[in-house]
Order: sequence, then C-alpha cells, then structure tokens
Amino acid sequence: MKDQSILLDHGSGGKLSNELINSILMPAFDNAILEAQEDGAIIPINQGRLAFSTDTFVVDPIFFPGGNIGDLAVHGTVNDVAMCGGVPQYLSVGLIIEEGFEISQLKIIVASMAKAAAAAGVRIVTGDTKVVPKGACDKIFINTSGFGFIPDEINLSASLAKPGDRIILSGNMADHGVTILTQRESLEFDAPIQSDSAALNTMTAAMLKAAPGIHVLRDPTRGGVGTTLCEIAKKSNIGMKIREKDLPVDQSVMGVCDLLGLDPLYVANEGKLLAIVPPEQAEAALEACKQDVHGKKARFIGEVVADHPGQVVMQTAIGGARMVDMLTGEQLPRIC
Amino acid sequence: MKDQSILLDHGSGGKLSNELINSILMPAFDNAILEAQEDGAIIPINQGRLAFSTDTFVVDPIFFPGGNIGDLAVHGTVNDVAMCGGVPQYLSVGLIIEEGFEISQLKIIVASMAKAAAAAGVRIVTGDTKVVPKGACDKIFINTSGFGFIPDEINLSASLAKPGDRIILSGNMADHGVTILTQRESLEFDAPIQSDSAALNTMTAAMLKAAPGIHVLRDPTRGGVGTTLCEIAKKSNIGMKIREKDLPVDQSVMGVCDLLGLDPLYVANEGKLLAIVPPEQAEAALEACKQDVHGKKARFIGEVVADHPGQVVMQTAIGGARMVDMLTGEQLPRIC
Amino acid sequence: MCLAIPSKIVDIQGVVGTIDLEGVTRTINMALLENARVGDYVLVHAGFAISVIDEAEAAQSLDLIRELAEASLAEG
Amino acid sequence: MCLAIPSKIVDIQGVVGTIDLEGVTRTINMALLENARVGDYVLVHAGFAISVIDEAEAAQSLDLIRELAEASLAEG
Amino acid sequence: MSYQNLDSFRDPEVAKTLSGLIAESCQSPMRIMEVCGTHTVSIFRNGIRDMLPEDITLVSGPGCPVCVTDQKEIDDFIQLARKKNVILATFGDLMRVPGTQSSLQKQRAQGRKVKVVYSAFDALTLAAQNPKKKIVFCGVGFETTAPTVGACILEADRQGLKNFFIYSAHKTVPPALDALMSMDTVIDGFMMPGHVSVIIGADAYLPLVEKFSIPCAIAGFEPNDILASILTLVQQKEAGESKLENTYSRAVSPIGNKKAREVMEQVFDRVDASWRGLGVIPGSGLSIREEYERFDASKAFELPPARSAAPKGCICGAILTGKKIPPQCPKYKIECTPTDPLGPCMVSSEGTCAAYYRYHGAITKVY
Amino acid sequence: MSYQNLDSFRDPEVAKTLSGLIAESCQSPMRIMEVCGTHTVSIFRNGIRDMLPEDITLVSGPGCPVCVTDQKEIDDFIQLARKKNVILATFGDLMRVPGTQSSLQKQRAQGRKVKVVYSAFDALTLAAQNPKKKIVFCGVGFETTAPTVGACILEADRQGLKNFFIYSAHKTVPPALDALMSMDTVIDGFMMPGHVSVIIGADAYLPLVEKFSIPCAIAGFEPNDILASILTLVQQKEAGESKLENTYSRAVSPIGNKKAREVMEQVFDRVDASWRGLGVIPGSGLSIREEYERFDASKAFELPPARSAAPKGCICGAILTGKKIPPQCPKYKIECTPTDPLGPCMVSSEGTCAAYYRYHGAITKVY
Ligand code: SF4
Ligand code: SF4
Ligand SMILES: [Mg+2]
Ligand SMILES: [Mg+2]
Ligand SMILES: [Mg+2]
Ligand SMILES: [Mg+2]
Ligand SMILES: [Mg+2]
Ligand SMILES: [Mg+2]
Ligand SMILES: [Mg+2]
Ligand SMILES: [Mg+2]
Ligand SMILES: [Mg+2]
Ligand SMILES: [Mg+2]
Repeated sequence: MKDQSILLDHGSGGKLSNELINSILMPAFDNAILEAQEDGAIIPINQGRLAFSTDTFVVDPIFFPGGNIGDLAVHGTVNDVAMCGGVPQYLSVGLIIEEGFEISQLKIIVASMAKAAAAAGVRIVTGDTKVVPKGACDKIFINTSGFGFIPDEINLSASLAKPGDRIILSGNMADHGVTILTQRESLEFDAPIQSDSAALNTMTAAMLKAAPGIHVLRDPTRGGVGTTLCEIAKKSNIGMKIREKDLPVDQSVMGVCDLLGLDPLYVANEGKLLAIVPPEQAEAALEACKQDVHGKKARFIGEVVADHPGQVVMQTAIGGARMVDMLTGEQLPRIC
Repeated sequence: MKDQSILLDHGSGGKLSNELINSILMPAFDNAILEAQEDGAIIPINQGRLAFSTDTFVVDPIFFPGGNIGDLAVHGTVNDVAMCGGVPQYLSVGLIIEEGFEISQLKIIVASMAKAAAAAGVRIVTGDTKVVPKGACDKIFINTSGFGFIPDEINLSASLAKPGDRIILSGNMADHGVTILTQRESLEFDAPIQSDSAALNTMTAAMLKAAPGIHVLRDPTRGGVGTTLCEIAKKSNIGMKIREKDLPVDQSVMGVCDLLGLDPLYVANEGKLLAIVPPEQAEAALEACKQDVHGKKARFIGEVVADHPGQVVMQTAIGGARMVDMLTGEQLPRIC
Repeated sequence: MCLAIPSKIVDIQGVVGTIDLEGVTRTINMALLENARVGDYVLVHAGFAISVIDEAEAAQSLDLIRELAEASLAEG
Repeated sequence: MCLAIPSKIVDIQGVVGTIDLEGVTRTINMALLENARVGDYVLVHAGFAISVIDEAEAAQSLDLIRELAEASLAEG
Repeated sequence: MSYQNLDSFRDPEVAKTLSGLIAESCQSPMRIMEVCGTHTVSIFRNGIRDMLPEDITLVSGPGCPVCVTDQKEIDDFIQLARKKNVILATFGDLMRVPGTQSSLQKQRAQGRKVKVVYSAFDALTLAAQNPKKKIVFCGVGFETTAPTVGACILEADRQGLKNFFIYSAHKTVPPALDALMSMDTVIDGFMMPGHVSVIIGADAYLPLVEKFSIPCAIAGFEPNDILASILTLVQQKEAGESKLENTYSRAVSPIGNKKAREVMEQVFDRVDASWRGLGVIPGSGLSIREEYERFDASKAFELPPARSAAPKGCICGAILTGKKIPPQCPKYKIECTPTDPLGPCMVSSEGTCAAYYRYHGAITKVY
Repeated sequence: MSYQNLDSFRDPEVAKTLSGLIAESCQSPMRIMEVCGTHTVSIFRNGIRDMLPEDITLVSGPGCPVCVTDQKEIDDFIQLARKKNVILATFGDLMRVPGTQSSLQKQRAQGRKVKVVYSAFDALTLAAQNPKKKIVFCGVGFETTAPTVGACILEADRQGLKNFFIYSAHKTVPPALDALMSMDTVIDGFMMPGHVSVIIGADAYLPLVEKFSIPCAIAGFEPNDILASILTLVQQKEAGESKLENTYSRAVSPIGNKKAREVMEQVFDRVDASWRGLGVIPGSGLSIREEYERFDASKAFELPPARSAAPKGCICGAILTGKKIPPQCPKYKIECTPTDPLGPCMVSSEGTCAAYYRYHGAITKVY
C-alpha cells in the first residue's frame, strides 16, 4: 500500500478496501479458508461444513427509512451466511456505545435486532457490550457474527462461475445507499425511498432448493452490483456480459443519483442478491427468487462468458458497450 | 433501567453493565442459550456442542506494555471460548478504523493478531473492515468472534459450582488494568509492569485433561476477580469463602493501586482464569495449571460453601471477615 | 463539465423553489432564473435552477430525430 | 478522608521529587515539605509529599505493639 | 419534459439510426473534440465510441474544471484547509485531487475540517450556522457554476456574513477554445458544452466559428443528443461547412441566461488565468471584484506561494488539448490509476484518463 | 519504612493479640467514632468490626469530604461543567455524586468536558497546556488536601496563568468535631484522622479533649494502627481518662506540617461553611483570599443560586453525625445503592453507606 494513513476510501468496499485487505490483512492472517474471501468462512467440520461470517455496522444515521442499524446488523450477517449456502442459525452481537447515548434509542435498536432475528429464524446467542467515552465513537456501532450449517449438496463460491451461467439480480439497485445519502443533513432530500435492508435466507433457501447447482450467491452491499460482479469475474476468471436495460433501479432512486452524479451500479444494497446459475437451473432459480417477498423484481441481467476473463462488459441501453470496473473509492456528490 | 443515557459505567463490566444486559439485551434477544450468560454461547449441534463467543476491544492506549489491541483481541475471544470448554479453532475479525489511522500501526496490530492466533493454534477465517470518518471512532476498535467444539465429557457453567469445590486463581491479579491505567497521559507513571494478556486455551486444555470434572472456568476480565466470583456465586446459588492472603498481586501493581486508591480485586485481567473444581480433582487441576507457562503462580484462593448463597466472603489478611461485592462502576483514581 | 438535471418545479416561494424528480423533492435556489413557473421543467446545477426547458423545442428536436430515424428505417 | 501512601524519595530537583513505590516511579510535588531528603520515606497525598515518615517513631510503635503481643502470648 | 420524454433521447432504436446515419455520412477521418467532461463521461458510459465508425476519433477537451485547475490553486485549497478555525467546503469532485504534497481527502484524514457540499449555497448555510468558524468555499467551475457562486456572494453580502469566503478558481470556456485553436492541435469539429451554453447562449460561439472556420455543435447530454450532434458535425465537415448548430435548443437559447450572466459580471472580473496544460490564457479567469473582496479567500488568508509542481511525467496538458489520448501516456494504468492518481485527469470522475480507465477496456463490440 | 516494615502493621498475629487485648480491656459498651472516611473503609476492608467485642460500636463521622460537601456546592460544580469553554477537573471521588438534577458523570456523558485528575497540580498543567480553555478545579477536601490546592494557586500566580480557577469547598476538621460534640450525639471516643493530623499536628486537638473531656487517639490506616488506637481508647475509657494519644507518631508530630499550614493560611481565609448533615459551622470553611480572588471560580463565573435540594428521605445527616448507621435508613439497599445512589454517603467510595453496602453483609465471623 502506498498510502501512509487510512482514508475513508479504505472502507468503501472498493479497490482501496481490497488493497487494504489483500496487502495487509490476508498476508497476516494467512490461511486458505480466509483467502477464499467469501462472504464468510466455509469451515469443514467432522460432518459437513459451517458458514461463518462477521460484519460491523457503522451506518450514519443510525435510524433511516426502512430500518435502523440494529436490523441492518442482523440482516447483514444473516445474508453473508446465506450467501455461503449456510442456513443461518446463531448470531453474536458486539455493541460499542458512546457514553451519553440515549437508552431509549438503544431499546429501539435492540428491539429491531430481536425482531429481525426472529423473522430470519436466527438466535442471538452471545454478546458483548462496550461503552466508550463521549466522542470516542459515533453513537453506536454493532458487530454481528454468525454461522450456520451448509447442506451437503450445496457448493457456492465466487470462484465457481462458469461460461454459460446466467446472472440473476433479485431486485432494484441502490435503494439502501441512496436512502442513507438522502438522510445526511446537508443534502436535505425529501424522497419516497427506503432502504432495502432485509434478510435473504428464506430466498436463498428457496433458490438453492429449486436450483441446488447454483454456482455463486453474493449480496452486493458496499461497492454495489458493479463491484460485486467484477469480484466474481476476477475470482472465477471468466467474463461477464450484462445489459444496462435489465438493471432495475427505482425511478426516485435514479432521480437522486442523477442529481448527485452517482452511478447506481456502485451504490450499496442491503437486501439484494446476485446469483450465478448454470443455464439448465437458471429459470428455476429465477422463479424461486421471484416467489420470495424480497425477490419480486428479480430478473436475469446477463451471462457469464469465456471471453475477456476477469472483465465485466455492459451492453448499454442505447446499444453500445463499455467496461464495468470496480468502484475505486466512496462516491461523492459531485457537480461535474 | 433508571438512567436515560449511557454512561461509561454501563461498559465497566460491573453492575451497571449487568443491568444494561439484563434489562435491555436479554429480554430483547430472549433465548436460553444467550440467557446462560456464559463467556460464549454453548450450542448443541448434531454431534456435540460448539462454544461461540464475541468480544469487542476498545482499549486505550492501543499499544501498551505487554501487548496491543490486536493480540489482546485474539486472546480475549480465544479465552472466552476456552472458558466454555471449547477448543478454540476459528476466529472472525471485525475492524473499525478511524480515517487517518497510520497504516504502519495497523500493520503492527494485524501482525500481532496473526502471531497471537498462531500461538493459540486458531485461524482467523473471516473478517470485515470499516473505516469511519476522522473523529467518529478512537483510532481502532476490533471485534473478534470465535468458536470451537466442546469435548463430550466437558460440562462447564458458572451455574455448576458446588459446596466443597475449591477455587483456583491462575496468577497475579490486576496486571492488565493497572498497566493500561499507568499509560494514560495524565497519570505519568513509570512502572515495571505489563499486561498479562495471553491465550489460555493450552492451560484450559491441560486442566480439563487433568481434571475433566471442573465445574467452572472463567477469565476475570472487566470487573476483576471480585466481580467474577460474585457472578458465579449468584448463578450457582452457593457461597464462597476466599482468603485475602492467598490473592496474589505483584508488588509494583499493588503500589499503583495504593497510590490511586484502587482495589486490585476489581481490576481487569486478560491472561488469568478462575477455576472451580470438585475437591477430588482440585490438586490435579492446580498442578496442571502450574505446569502452564501462564499459570506458574496459580494457587487455591478459597472454597465454595453452602452458607450465605450468592455471597462471597473474604477472610482478610489480618483475620477479619468481610463481604466481597460486585464492582459498581469503573474505578476512578481518588484521593479519599 | 456541469451536471444539470431536468426537474419539475412544484413550488416557488421567493428565491426558494422546490423541485420534484420522480417523487424526490428538494429545495433549490431560483435566484439565477427569471420567469420560471410552477410546472416548468428546469435544469438544476449545484442547487440552482439555471434554465427552463423549452418543451416546444424539445418536441421539435425529437421530431427531427424521429424523422431521421424513420427516413432511415424506410431506407433500411 | 485522605489517602496517603508511604513512598521512597529517589530524586529531588527543586520542588519536583521522584518517588519509588515498589519499582513504580512517579514525580510528585515537594512544595509542601521542607527538609525531605533522597532516601526518606514520605507520605504522598494527591501528588504532593506531605510528611516524612519518622523511622525511629515507626520502630518505637512497632516495638510497643510487639511488646503487647509478646506479653499477651506469654499470658496466653 | 418528464423522464418518459427523456427516454426518447435515450431510445436505442433512435440511437441505432443515428449511428447508422453517422457511419453513412462519414467519408473521411475526423477528429471531434468534446469540450466538456460531462460529455466525455456520457460518451463512455453509454458506450457511444462503440457505435461510431473507426474514422471518427473523439478527443476530450479542457472541459473538466477539476482537471484544468492549476496546481497552485489546488495547493492553495490545501493551505486553506490547514488554516485554524477554517471549514473548507468543496464539491466532492475536488476531494481526491492530488496537490503537490497532499489532497483535501488526506487533509480531512489528518483532522482538518473539509466538508463536501452539493451547492455553494450549502457552504453559505454552513457559515450562517457556524458564526465562529470561517467557511471557505473552493470555487471551481465554468460559466455554469460561477453564477451560482456569485449568487452566494451577493446573498452573503445581503446577510452581512463576515465568515464566508470564496477562493475563485473559476474559468470561462470561449477564451480557452480560442487558445486551443491557436495551438498546434488537430481538431475537425467541436462538440460544445451544453450547460455552459445554457448560461452564455449559443451566439457566444459565433466569433470562434468565424475566426477558425470550424464545425461546431452545441450538444445535450443524453446519448441521442450526443449522436445527433456528432451527426451534424460529420455532415458539416463532409459538406465543407463551418456552422454553429444548436442540437440542445430545449435548454440553450441564442442569448443564454441573462440573469445568471449579470450576477457573474456583478461579482467577478475577467482576468488572465493559468490552465493546467494550456498555460496562461488572457481573460479566461474570474476573480472576485474589489467591491466584494472581503469575501475573497485569496485576500483574506495569507497564502504564501507554495512550491507547486505539476506531477512529474503526467501528460495531462497533451490530454487536455486533445493531442494525446490516455493510453499514450507512459504512466497510464501503470503508475497512474484512480486508486493512486498521478494527475487530475485520472482523479476527476469526468477526467479523460479516469473515463478511459473505467469504461474503455480492450473489449468493444462484444455484443 | 518499606513495604516489608509496613507488613508489621498488617501482621495477623499482632492483630489477633490486639483484638484480644481490646476484648479483655473492654468492660462496658463504648461508641467510638472514626472521624475519617479512609478509616471507615480500612475498617471494613480489613474486616476489623469482625474482630471487636460486641460492646464496641464503631460509628462513622463527617470525615468523607465528598459526603459533607453541601448540595449547593455539588450543584455549582455541575453549573461550572456546563459553562462554555470550561474543562472541569476533579478528583475521581466527585464524579458520581448526585446533585439536585445531574452529576458530573452525567454531564460528561452529555459532552461537557469533565476530566478526572489525580492531583490539583494536574489541573494546573492542563491550564498551562490549554491556554484557550478555562480550567476549573473542584476543590474539596480537608486540611490534608487544601494545602495542595493552595500550592497550585501560588504556582498559577507565579506563572501568571489566567485560565486556572478553583472552586473552594474545602473544610476543616476541628470546628466540625466541636460542633458535633455540641449536638445530641453519644460518642465515647474519637479515632482522629491520621492525614489531617499530619498537617495540623497532634496538638491541634488538645482544646477539644479539654473542652469535652473525651478520649481521643490519632490513628494511622494500617489495620494494626486502627486496632492499637481502639485499644488505647478503650483503655482510656475504662480508666476514666480523657487524653489525646498519638498512635501514628511516625507521620504525625505535635506541631504538624508548618509549611503546608503556611501555604493554606496564605491562600485561604477561614469562613463559616455549610456541611451536609451538620449545618453551618462557624470558621470551618476555607475560601480564597481577596489577594488571589482572580483564581476563585465562585467569583469568576456567574453561578446563580440553584434550587439545591438534598435528596428526599436521605438521612445522611444522621449518618454523618454518628446518630444512625446505614441499615437504619429506610432507603438503604432499597432505593439507595451504589448503582443508583440517593445520597453522597452511598456514592463516595469512603462514604459510610457505600462501605456498609460493599463490605457489611449479614455474614460475619464466618471463618
Ligand atoms: S494517465 Fe495519469 S499521468 Fe497520464 S496524463 Fe492521465 S492523469 Fe496524467
Ligand atoms: S443509605 Fe442512601 S439515602 Fe440512606 S443515608 Fe445513606 S446515602 Fe442517604
Ligand atoms: Mg456480502
Ligand atoms: Mg461478513
Ligand atoms: Mg456483508
Ligand atoms: Mg465480553
Ligand atoms: Mg459524536
Ligand atoms: Mg466473549
Ligand atoms: Mg471476554
Ligand atoms: Mg463485510
Ligand atoms: Mg480521536
Ligand atoms: Mg470472559
């Protein structure tokens, strides 16, 4: 790494994040399970495998249309376990709370976590609470870790995409990231949009049942759909073709993106998944996805190809073509 | 809870922490595994049980004599899994880093984590990194979660202490907490003391091998030996008698405690354990503990009794008796 | 060089206008634009309305482009 | 009412003294104490040395207590 | 004009027709400069290069305000961020631009108060809300943006704010195009910046067209706007004509936005300005008039001349004048990437090098 | 005097002997007041109550500076923490004391700058390091502490510091004991505060001994110091004597620390002061002399009289005068716990109620 100090971009889920992870964390923690860099660890056990994942939630504001940091924290880890093919069962919760934080707010957050956990069918079985002095953290941060067993017949990995596979996106892009942005003080939008924060384990279970041969499941969180697809293309060493016209975005969300100069392809989602499915099971997978309450707008957005390995190419809406690269750093509102 | 906002004391590991956990978190996450309130969750699986634990580390300063936030974070969770009787195998790491944090420092911390994990025989298999804006956290916070399988014959719980059991403390009290305190700017001590931060899973494995009937293992971290014993006494509904003269404290550490008016009984440890062992296996457990590199100063400090259930009584060094209560809130340097 | 997005004005109070962009509303500054009215589409750049979209001109451009297209389709 | 801990003075530079308490050193303020010397044990309260411990008096107290103890042991 | 109507300007059938007509019309190689960075990005994002005949080369011009901002100005922004009690307000675009030693992003990481705003007016609000802080706004942009900043200065004056400052690095487009044409550049047609034109009006380009006899088209930013403008440029060239066509007449009138220009003239003086890659261009800069100089950050703060040095080996100058394209830069994709940009053309989201990096793979025509 | 030697003052064999002698000597019920809170804590922590005959009742006196600090003074500290630009420096002891509405701990949680220091001198250092902040130190304590604060005022004066302030709530012990004896209290002997005595000297108690004919013993803080002093008190009483015995002669001389007293007299005036539970006691307070009034926080800041109200139902007054013990308070352990203290006697680590709560179970004599 060239930089001497941590920049916000190192946490953006984009390239600098990858650089940080690859140049500092991976070499240090050096092991094959971690290096797989799935959404969680897939751990062989005596009988079977476990999916194990962790995520820390530092969202600001902590309450936003469509959820709060509490249910988001449950959804996030439930989803990462589910993306590994695990059936999420147990979560841990690590709270960091700023001195002076309102207990009433904490109660709301914790109630949301409980509700989200119940809805997702997971139990929060261990936890830890730290309080730091006023000013040493911003209100509240939440870590969740969780695991679940992976059914024997399931084998998911970002490195398993194959030419011919079809790519499913389970719904509109960018709802979460744009919602959060519109809540920031200085932007002052009034928008009928809300975060898509949701647990997707029911959806993944249904999809895996209908299409047990699915190659890859990923939730396109930080970095968005664009970055997630690039990651898969690189890990599987395959090319991807996607179609701009099939990438669903809510019109209001698109309005905000236009005004601020953001590309929804790189904006975070918290209740969407990408599935890469062998062609013979693709329709079944899509159908199962669409049956789910969070997957009604699911559709095929493209295919895996043998050409241009490691690269994602988009057919633009007007019929041109362009590369889709990973996000570099956090997208900022811009005028140009 | 009576308070309207979070105080530092809610994170002290003492009564207010308990109140927070019991009045807000437990009712919300409502489940039997969590309610056991062990150091981690003990999870029945198809064959056998898993120990699962999480902890977040927010220590300030992040580098201190005897370690740094990185190895401390590994030791902490390894120890909690070990205290459940689990053989710690896999860890997750969740980093929260402040924008502007020096990469060079991050490298040192991460290298310490890797070294600590290797020494403890655990693998860091999944992780997450968040960067928050300058001022939104204090340098770096680390969450670790981890799990391990519990051998079939082992059954540990803070609720299993029985009258007649003997109480082992594995070494000097208060090294970690006092070391951290002496590093704070305003106190300006020059002291030949260092944190006891260490992984205890080798010690627990040896002790459980020598004395598989051990009833309770606990690492007296925040809240110290006093609070941990009170917790066990309450959960097991037994009394405890401990002897002040058998409670080992390093003389330099005692010097700092005297000067600042702290009671070492309530100061945090990060590489010590308390074991509550049926009398017939007590000597074997102590011997195994003493064989370990971190247990050389281990000794019996008291016994479990049927009297005064829920209360810990101390025979003072001069031959008096007094109650040992839980820590209320963080101990502050005082003049009175 | 300059992102500017067409948005509908739904309210004007002095120099403070409110635009609606597919349901998203935000206040903008109207100080640089004379004669804009509620219902107009304006171009918004950096929080300021800078131009009213001329719907007739828009239609005319579209017609022109469509004619070209049709001519070409007829040819092809 | 007032915690004060006996500590050994290992250095004096003007009003700044250094105490050693079982290997722990810290600077303290000597402004309230006249005639203290390196090697003396002083009571330290809130960062200030407030009194030199009189070793002869200490020994005398101890002797007295010991005498009592021995007398009692002899009795018992 | 709703998003439904906008769709016509994005209609793939129309696009196909237009690109077919372009291919049909184009008989000889032609270099078209899209002056505006927003055009550059739109061209790449929509994959328009892919729809043009090989004879047409699109070169990007000096129309990314971040890219043409002089190194010294960037360094001054950084100096301002370091001042005590200052909150530096900036468009997001500037955050990552490397100055000689640092960037605003790195200053923020070191604890300076740097705040991204969406509008200069947000900076004004910040000033009103923080009377004890000095709010300095980094004024970059062309004629589209300068009036918005001017309006804020007038409003600050009206409110009597004493803690609101602008560092004006604003620039104007026509003098730059004139300078460009006077250099040894090979440009066969100009795609004119739509939103600058909204303010200055179509007629503002007539002297240029006349002086250099070059085909010009004012273009909007939807893909079919761009294709239509390319078509007219090609048609002009093949017909041997040099006209100004306004294919963005729904937003651009012959006389532009008089009110905005008045605000601009009221607040700013036209001065000589240094453009990265182009050097000093007479009358191409906007500095705050004496009457409003109490709002002028370059006067209110001491800014000792920094040793500003453009990044070594960066050929941004040649890129910005359309002489070279990024793949011709020896640093491109090697030492210079969006993650570690060497020059501003790589950092600005509408910078030519960044656009090439992001959207222009080895792969085209794959569908 | 090393820790090795100190061990003799902690020797269990010696302790056993002393407690045996006490039991032997004690022929009738006796109420001994340990004036000092540090004694109270040492008695509990060492389990000394457990080693005394039932005839001896130890009652705790007004010697916890936090406990006797008037509600108005606590409320003033809180008002000071709320002042703009102020960093309030305090001994840790005060952090949790409930004022009428809030506490310093709660103020800090709301973002006020409240800093725990180990020495008033640390507050002085803070002032020197933060010239733009006002550092206010909460001056509580008796004769032991007041000179340390006085020395800081003299040093601040020497350094010419303009941002260092003291709110003096300091109090002196002899007038309080005089007042106590003049009340309807039943005390058969006083264990005198060792570290106050270090400063004021043993002779300072002679007038009291004479006036009230009461057995007195100056005691150190090691367990055997305390047992030895109890023994002498019992022996005096049984012999019908009223003397002042100095069992802490290694630290306390007849004349005390003259230098410290000089500093105290130089900086403070003796004034009437209001003690919680005891009311106003003439000449028992220390206020900053006119000569140093620029350091006096009570003058430098506006502190409108708060509606200070002592906590309802708290019998701290009776506790502090030894009339009642905590288990006789209806709030004790029910509405009043260290987690949610009602009165200061429950919050101070050396408060009588807190000591009872922490160390005094139903269980004694269990070993
Ligand atoms: S690729 Fe980088 S170095 Fe080369 S011209 Fe572009 S910005 Fe400059
Ligand atoms: S127990 Fe509480 S309420 Fe009762 S006297 Fe003590 S501090 Fe006051
Ligand atoms: Mg994921
Ligand atoms: Mg995860
Ligand atoms: Mg995730
Ligand atoms: Mg924990
Ligand atoms: Mg905050
Ligand atoms: Mg744990
Ligand atoms: Mg722990
Ligand atoms: Mg993650
Ligand atoms: Mg910080
Ligand atoms: Mg533990």
